[in-house]
Amino acid sequence: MTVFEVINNILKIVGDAVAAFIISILGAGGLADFVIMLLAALIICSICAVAFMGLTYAERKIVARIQDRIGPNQAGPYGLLQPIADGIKMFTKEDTTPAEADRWVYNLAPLVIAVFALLTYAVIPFAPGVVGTNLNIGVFYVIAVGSGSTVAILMAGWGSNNKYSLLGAFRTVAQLVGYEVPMLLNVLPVVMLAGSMSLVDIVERQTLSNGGNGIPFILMAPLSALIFLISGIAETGRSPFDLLEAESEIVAGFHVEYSGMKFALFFLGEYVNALAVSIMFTVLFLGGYAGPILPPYVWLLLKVAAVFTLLMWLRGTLPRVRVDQLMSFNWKFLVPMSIVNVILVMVIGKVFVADAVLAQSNGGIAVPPIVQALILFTSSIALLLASLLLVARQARQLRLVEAEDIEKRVAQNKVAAAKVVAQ
Amino acid sequence: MRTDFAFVAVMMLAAVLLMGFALVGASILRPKKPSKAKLETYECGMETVGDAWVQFRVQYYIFALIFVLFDVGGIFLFPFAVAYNSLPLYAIVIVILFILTLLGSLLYAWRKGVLQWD
Amino acid sequence: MTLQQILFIVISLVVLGSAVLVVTTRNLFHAALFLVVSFFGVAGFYVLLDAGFFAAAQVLVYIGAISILFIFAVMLTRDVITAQRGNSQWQAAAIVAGVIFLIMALLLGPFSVTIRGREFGNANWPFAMDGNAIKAAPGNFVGILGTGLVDLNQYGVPFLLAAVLLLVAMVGAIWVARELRGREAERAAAETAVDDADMDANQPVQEPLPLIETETHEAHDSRNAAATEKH
Amino acid sequence: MINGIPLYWYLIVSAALFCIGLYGVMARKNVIAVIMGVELMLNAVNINLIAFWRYITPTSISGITFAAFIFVVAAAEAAVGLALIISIYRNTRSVDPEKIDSMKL
Repeated sequence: MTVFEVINNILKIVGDAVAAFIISILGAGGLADFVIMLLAALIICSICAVAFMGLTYAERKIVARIQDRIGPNQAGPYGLLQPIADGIKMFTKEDTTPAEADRWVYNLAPLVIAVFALLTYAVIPFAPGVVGTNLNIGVFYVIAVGSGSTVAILMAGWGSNNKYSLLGAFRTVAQLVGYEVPMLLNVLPVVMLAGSMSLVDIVERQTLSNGGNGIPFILMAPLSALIFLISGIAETGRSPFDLLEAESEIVAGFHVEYSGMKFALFFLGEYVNALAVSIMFTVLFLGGYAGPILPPYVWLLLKVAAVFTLLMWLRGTLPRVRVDQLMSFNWKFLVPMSIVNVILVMVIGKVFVADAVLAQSNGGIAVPPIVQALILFTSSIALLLASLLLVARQARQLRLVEAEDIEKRVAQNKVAAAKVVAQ
Repeated sequence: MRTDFAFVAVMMLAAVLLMGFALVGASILRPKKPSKAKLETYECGMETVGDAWVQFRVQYYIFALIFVLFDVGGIFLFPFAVAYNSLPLYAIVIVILFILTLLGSLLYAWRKGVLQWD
Repeated sequence: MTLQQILFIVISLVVLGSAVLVVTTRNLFHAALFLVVSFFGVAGFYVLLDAGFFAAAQVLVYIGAISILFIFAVMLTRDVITAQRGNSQWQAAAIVAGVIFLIMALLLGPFSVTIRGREFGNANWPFAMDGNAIKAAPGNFVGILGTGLVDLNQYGVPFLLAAVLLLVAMVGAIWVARELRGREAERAAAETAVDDADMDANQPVQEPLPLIETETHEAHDSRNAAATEKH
Repeated sequence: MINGIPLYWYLIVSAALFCIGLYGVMARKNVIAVIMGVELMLNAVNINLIAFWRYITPTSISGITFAAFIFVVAAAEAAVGLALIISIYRNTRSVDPEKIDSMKL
């Protein structure tokens, strides 16, 4: 094994060594397996917790730069100790439970939300052979686990016994369930093109080595990637879709009654979910750990960092949308467009088949993968442009009607004013 | 299959342990001086009027309805997507009919004006 | 006892225990939460049965969607805390359910009881298999399911009918649940007025429901609402 | 392998779940709770279908296809049932099945 290979597979080698060590102590069997799995799970969860702390700092620094502020700069050099200070504060802050609260529901909600957020990471491939568990229903599992947090949000809203919490929970859930639909629909093209729901298979299909053709799915389904990212941002309730929290305007929605560690868990859930969305976007559309020269885990890290920076950038620059815009944008634009997109990919993928054998048996024109990708890319972009044009025309018509209305009213007012003057 | 899911169960256990540890640790470390004012329901300092039972709009329910529709459709569409590569062309027509039927109920909701949030 | 048997017993206790709480607890919101726990346990059964896809589908549809419908409906009807656990016939219902369960258990399990010399049940029931001799399920049953669903010779027609069922259900549900507005609302009001006139004098007059609109509309001025920092 | 769990364990648990649901349908005084009972019963059916598929015909897909259709039926039933209840509540201010006895609202 060359040095190069060792560096590339360092995570797997270390993992195997630790597993061998545990087996040598406990003996091969159920107990050793359990201990290895528990260790792996604890490591993944702790990495998430550490990433959460790092991300809060990075986000505050970067958003501050974007908005021409300095951001945290008091605790330690460049404010680097800020997350630790926050952590100490969270641990030592008094935690009040409202007297009217439904105690069990109130206390369980943050735990449920954090657990559901962490469960996503069980199936994510970090490097070749380094994955919690390679479920053959991977993507579906991620979507299912993601939908579980809605119940926790309703628990928080109801348990607080506060009408603003409950209203906030209702609105958050309406947003979450709404944006879950385009997310679900836009994973379908990826699953169709990869022919599998397993995240490992999906990544392997985008690498050059193991039976893949090296084309990331963002080139084959760019529209799906775009909608997935938008709905992912909305799912995690980040700006510009964070009007349900809107810290600067209204009270914080469903977790207004929470403080101390329980609030920290909600916050952790939010960040861990945002990270999960960037990782899922990387895995599904950017080829996960696939990439030349650099070790796979470095590629994954770079891509995820790029996507997360994009999220921060959006957060730092875009204004919040209105609640009616939020709902209309989803149900009247994203969902219909996703459906048309799914049908488009379905038809094109069946007419222009990248696999010569399948083209022979099922009908369709056999083309090289790169040509198929090109056709898919062009048609997706065409669909996007067409729908944008349609919306722009509708909007222009609406504006014209409004302008006419205003003119009419102005004219009426003038007539009325003239009458008053005449009297 | 089952052994694959063992890790999910262990992950759940680990997450509960870790988060439970954080909650318990915080409850040991933090001060506990409840007073009547602290335990009141927070309404920006206003006196709470009535309890949390307010009448909600039926619109929330209708959004959830359409969500259920596409969710259940997903159960059928994902197996299809997995099998997609080996399917003949006419199978695609059936699936397109299926998806268009789903789209039909969205369009119905749209025409009835229930997607309008106001 | 193997590990899987222990897991099975734990999951059954969770499922059945929370199911009992669903049908007995007085607070309907708690009942909905216990329903979620019960659904989650059933997903655990599916995992034990090698049907991981259905476990995820159970979480997605029942926990992510149907329980949300239930909670919304509970909130919309405002009758969250019921006065009694059951109605007037709950004892009879309990007896009927218990008897049906005993009959089913006798029919389904390899047990038999002898009452007055006659044997009820079947001690040699053919399906009392313990699974060690069972064929392994195909690993990729999801793909096979997908192929079968869109094949007109297999389940293509039910597949399309399922979509039609969903369409009809959604159209019906939206039609029934929607708030009337504009001209429709006026027409409906006129109809109810006629109905009220027709009604028996001893029928209680139904007070129209005032829609208490508590939601304030925060005017989000998108121009000055630039996202600001968290803390 | 299905280490030592006999098929009838699943059948009896699902029978118990079904009967609990049945009790809920017969005894609850709130229509939403009645529909919760129905959902429990449908889940019991689904356990049965998937257990039979796994133990008896694991190579055929008939069992799991039926299970998938049960998901659709359960969703449709809950959607329509709850919508009806919301509508009835709007008109009569009651969710007691014993009071909802007029055909015309």
